[in-house]
Amino acid sequence: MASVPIHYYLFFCSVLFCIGVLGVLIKRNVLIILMSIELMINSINLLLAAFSAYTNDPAGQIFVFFIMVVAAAEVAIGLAIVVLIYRTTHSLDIDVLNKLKW
Amino acid sequence: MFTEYIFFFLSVLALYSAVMVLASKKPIHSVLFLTLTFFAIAGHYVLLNAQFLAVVHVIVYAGAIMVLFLFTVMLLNLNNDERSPKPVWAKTMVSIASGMLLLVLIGIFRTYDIKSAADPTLTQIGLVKNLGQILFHEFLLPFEISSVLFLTAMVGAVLLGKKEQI
Amino acid sequence: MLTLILILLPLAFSLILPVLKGEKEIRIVALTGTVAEFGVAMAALIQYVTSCHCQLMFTADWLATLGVGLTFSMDGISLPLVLLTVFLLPVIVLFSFSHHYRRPAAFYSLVLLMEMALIGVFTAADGLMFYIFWELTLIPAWFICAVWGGNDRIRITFKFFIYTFAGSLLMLLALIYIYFRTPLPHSFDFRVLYIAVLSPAEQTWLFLAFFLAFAIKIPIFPFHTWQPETYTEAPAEGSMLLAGIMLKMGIYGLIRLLIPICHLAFQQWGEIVMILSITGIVYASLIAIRQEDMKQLVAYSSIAHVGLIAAGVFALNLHGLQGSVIQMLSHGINIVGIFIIIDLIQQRTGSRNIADLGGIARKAPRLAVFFMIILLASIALPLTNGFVGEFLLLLGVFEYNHLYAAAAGLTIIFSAVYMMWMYQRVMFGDTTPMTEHITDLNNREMAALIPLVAVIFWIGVAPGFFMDIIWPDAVRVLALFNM
Amino acid sequence: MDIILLLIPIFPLLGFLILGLGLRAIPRKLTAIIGPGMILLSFIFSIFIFLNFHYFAISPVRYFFSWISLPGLNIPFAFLVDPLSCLMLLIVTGVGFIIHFYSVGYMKEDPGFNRFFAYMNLFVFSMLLLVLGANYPIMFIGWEGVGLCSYLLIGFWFKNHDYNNAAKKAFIMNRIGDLGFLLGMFMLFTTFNSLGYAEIFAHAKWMASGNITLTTITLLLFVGAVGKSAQIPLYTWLPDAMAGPTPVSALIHAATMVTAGVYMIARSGILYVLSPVTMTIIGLTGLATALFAAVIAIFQNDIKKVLAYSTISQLGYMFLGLSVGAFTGAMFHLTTHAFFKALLFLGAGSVIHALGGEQDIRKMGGLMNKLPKTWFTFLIGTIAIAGIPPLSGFFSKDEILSAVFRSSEWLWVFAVAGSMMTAFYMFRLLFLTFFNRFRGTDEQHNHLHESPWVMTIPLMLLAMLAFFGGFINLPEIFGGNGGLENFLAPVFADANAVMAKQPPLSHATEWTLMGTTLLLVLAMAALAWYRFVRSGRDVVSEVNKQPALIRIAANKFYIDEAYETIIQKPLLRLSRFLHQVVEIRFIDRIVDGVGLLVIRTGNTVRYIQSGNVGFYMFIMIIGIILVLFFNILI
Repeated sequence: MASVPIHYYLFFCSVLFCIGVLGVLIKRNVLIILMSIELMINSINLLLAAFSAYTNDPAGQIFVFFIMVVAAAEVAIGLAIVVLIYRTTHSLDIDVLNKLKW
Repeated sequence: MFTEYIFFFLSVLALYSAVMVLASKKPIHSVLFLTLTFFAIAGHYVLLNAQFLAVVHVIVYAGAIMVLFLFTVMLLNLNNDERSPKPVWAKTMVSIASGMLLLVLIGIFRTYDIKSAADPTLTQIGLVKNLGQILFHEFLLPFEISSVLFLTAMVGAVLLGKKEQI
Repeated sequence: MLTLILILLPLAFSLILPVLKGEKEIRIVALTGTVAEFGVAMAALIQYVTSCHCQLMFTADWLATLGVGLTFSMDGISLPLVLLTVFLLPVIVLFSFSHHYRRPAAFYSLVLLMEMALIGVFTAADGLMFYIFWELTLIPAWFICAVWGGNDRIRITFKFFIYTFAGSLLMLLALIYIYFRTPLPHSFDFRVLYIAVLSPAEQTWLFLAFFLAFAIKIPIFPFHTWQPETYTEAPAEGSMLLAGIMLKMGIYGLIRLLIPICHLAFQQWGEIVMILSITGIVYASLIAIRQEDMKQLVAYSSIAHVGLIAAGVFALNLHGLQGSVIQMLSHGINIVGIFIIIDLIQQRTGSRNIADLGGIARKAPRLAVFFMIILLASIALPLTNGFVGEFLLLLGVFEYNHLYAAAAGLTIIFSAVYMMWMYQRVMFGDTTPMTEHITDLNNREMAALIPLVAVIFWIGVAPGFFMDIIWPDAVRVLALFNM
Repeated sequence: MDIILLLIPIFPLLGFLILGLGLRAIPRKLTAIIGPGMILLSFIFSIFIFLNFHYFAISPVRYFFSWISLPGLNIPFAFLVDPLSCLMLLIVTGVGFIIHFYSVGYMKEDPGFNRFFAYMNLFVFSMLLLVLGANYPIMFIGWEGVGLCSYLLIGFWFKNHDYNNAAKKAFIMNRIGDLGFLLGMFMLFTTFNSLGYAEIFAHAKWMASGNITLTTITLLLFVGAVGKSAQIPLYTWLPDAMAGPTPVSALIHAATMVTAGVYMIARSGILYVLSPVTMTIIGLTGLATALFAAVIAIFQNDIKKVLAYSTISQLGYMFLGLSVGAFTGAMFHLTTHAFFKALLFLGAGSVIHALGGEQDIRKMGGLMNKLPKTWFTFLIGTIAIAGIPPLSGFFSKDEILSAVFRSSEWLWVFAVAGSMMTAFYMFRLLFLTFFNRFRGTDEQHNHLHESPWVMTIPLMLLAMLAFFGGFINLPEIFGGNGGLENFLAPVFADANAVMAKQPPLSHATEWTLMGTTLLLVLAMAALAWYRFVRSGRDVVSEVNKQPALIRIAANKFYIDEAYETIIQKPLLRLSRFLHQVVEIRFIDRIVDGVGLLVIRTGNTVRYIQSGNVGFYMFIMIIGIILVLFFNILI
């Protein structure tokens, strides 16, 4: 069973990553931004797994595993913060959050 | 050839649903499309013979994370669309920026060549047994520490979620 | 091993000090620390064999993969400076007993930390260690000046800190750059840095970076403006540490790094830095003539003196180099002496403004005698230490260029002008209300001054001891330059 | 023998240390013994060295220890014993001892008695180093050392600011000369790779005359001599230096220190004879100084100032003598000058002592009867300096004059003019001080007294020396065999060999010259007699009523004022300008400006930090793009 070239994975993941970036930049809804971040993380994960498989090195997949761990934690905290923000501002608009200076 | 077809199918599916995550007006749709993306990526894992990852991925992302998102959306009753989308010029600019990023990334990867390409479909490293061996030998300490991380995250989430100040 | 002890001993004492309570105890421990350090240095001196390269070497791995080692050694350039440090510190500590500083534990702890850092700078045989200790000196120096200084201390010391710090960052950049030009495996060891392959263009940039770093520290005209203000605002001990020892780090850096590494750049820039140094001599001397604040006057005179030392280094011949090391010793001793005297006068009369003073010689003859001797040494009278250094320095500059030597030699005249004028107005004439009840030196103050005076005459009459230590390594530095 | 040699300077140093360290503890009587005693010991040892001179004939240089030693630069602490240094040794210790002895009486009342002798001993020590050194740096030690002692002793009464200023002026002017000396020394080193006399002179001997390097060296060294020996343009410190106690003026500013320049040039004779340009400059400087100072001396009213200008003038003569190659003549004049000028100063001191500190000769007069011993010895001194045979001044001055004549008749004419002026002002001084009636206050008149024996015995000793001193080098025509000439001949052998030998003057010419000079000098003495004694005009008329030219001369040609306007004030103004404008407004402002720039930039740029998270992310992405993009490029 012939495999696809590694380049396919590279390009696919780049596109997915850029979609994530676009989402982060273009959306105002904090929730969607978090989702876009998940997209980016997933693209990276896939790439890691792909390289791991292509080079026959298990370390990459282990890392994917750890990244998932971190991502899960991040989402849990992130969503908690989103809920908190919504409670205080009654909005999920990121442009309302402009107190992050000084 | 067969693999390639599957690859393309999964990729197109993933990209389409990823775009739809952004394009959907309602957050609940976005969440559902995101789930679709995750499944597509899980398919990719299977394709790479990374069975363990595929399973974990489904459990963690499609299971846990997605549920979290859904709960949040429903809890906050966010079914209405964005009231004030970003102005057009901003959208154009960030689109161009993302496009440039894509170009740059592709520019970098274009010349990339892997040295000894093993056949990904035949490697056994992605099997639960092999990964488990490595995970509990070489990466035991990080593994244990990650549990602490989880605990911390849980405590943090609970603290943040509580209404009254402690 | 002794080198390591030299570095760790003051550190140990500086860590003990904060535990202690009671000013008297603290003072005794601090003095013991510096004296013990002096003893260790004497032991090192006995083990030292003249003209063998890199002695009393201590090596340990630190960041082995980066080629950074805990490497310390001494040679004929660094040993005199180490001796200067360990000699001046007990004097400074002993003298400081006449002040009652708040939080004495912190004060003496910082002083000892400073000693450790200074010795680290002078003994480091590794570029990164050199840099680390170089920056480490700045921290206690800044705290001493900023906590126990005069009224305007915050603004002034901030300027001092930022200015010298900016300079040293350039040095770090240069060091890292050279590091990447060393043969594989890269290393920060001086001996490896010396053989880095550098094109003339690279050397020019490195030269500028190094020169700026050292010129600010020394300071060479026109990078000197932090100095007079800092001296005036710093507490007496701070001024002594700064002027007596810390300035020498800059000169030491010139000899240790600039000359061996950037030798090609000297063709282009040597002349310019020489002219800058000599301009500084004349410029600072001229300004010193009109100063009314004794500390400020001495600060400008110090700029003139170190300008001459720098000129001697840039002359790049044996006499200039030899003279610069000797003069570093002499200048350190003399300026500490002068600062002690000025501070004693200030303690007694409450002023160091020349116009407020007068007639002290009649009231305090011993003070007058010590002041006179130190003053004569600093204006380079033969048979005092200042002469040996300035003679060699001017000879070195003369061999470089006759006219420059004539210009630099103006310091001989000007130093007499401003120093004598200061002495005359402060010590002679009629007493003023402020000097009416001035008391003479007590035994402790004499004990601080007598060693200084003894060394002034020792180096002046029989400089052979130091000369023999220095010259083999001065020759070695020149050999690196001509490589 | 080496030990004895070393002990000569050690004794005064010891004296200095004892008196200096035990400043107040030592009783006066002990000081009175230690101070002069140390010098006496030195003197005795010097005589011993002189008598055993042959001992040093073979190896005149004695090494003691290595002072500054480097590869290629070796400066040993070594002494040179040759006729020249022997002569100086005797003068310094001999005259030094006499003056020390005198000081015991003169300074008796002074609270700084011990300090005075400490400084004086230190001075003698430095002076001995100066004359004994076997290389230029050792000479330089002494050279600066005597300058320091001069500073300390001029400002001895340091409560008075004018005295301190005078001291500082002396030190600084000397330092200007010292810089010249130092640079000359460096040039010597770069040229000859050594600083020892023996090595340098051995090499210099073979160099071409008029060599530019030699000319520069000699000119630089001469700058040093100008400073030390108070020649134009660096002479103004010497009259001011009279602020010091009178024995100081006698020892330092007449007999020994100021002649160091002459000694140095005589020592380096071989270098000078090979540089005709320098010799011409020295000659012109010397002559100008001799005449200029003599003119000023005529119009001075302070007894010590007259003597000071006279010293400057006589030093000018010595330089004039050196410039025509009459090294022996110059040294001879140096010797006799040491005798009679020390005598005159001490005599003046005795007068001042008797008058309770009065120095203005317009307020003296008629002291002949009250101070007979002083008057008689002063008379001898005056005759000696005026150049009337058979006193010492005549012979030494004559030797210089005849040498000058051999070189150029015109120079001779000017030199004789100077000699005439010397006679005039010295006799003026003598007549105004000791003749006619007393012009001071009654109180002073009642207290007039001859000085005690401690002071008069030195006067008599010096008077004898001033009287008979000339006989050590009697010219041929008086049946002398040129004792000093022969004695010093080995030292100047090389120099004399190079000097183009003019044929010796015929006896007739010599007699004529001598006669002319003597006649003119006597005429001037008579003029002074007529003007200040016979005419009965007691008080010298007020300066203001005199013609302008005389008024200018009386005010020393306003040279001090000129220096102040031309050098001192602009220097101070420059200093202030550099500090106030260049330093604070320019350099420091640039430094602070860099800091301010950073602060301002920060103040401006911080508005970018709007707090808008979306914007931050956008910037971040742009950053990532750039990093990756440059990564491709590289």
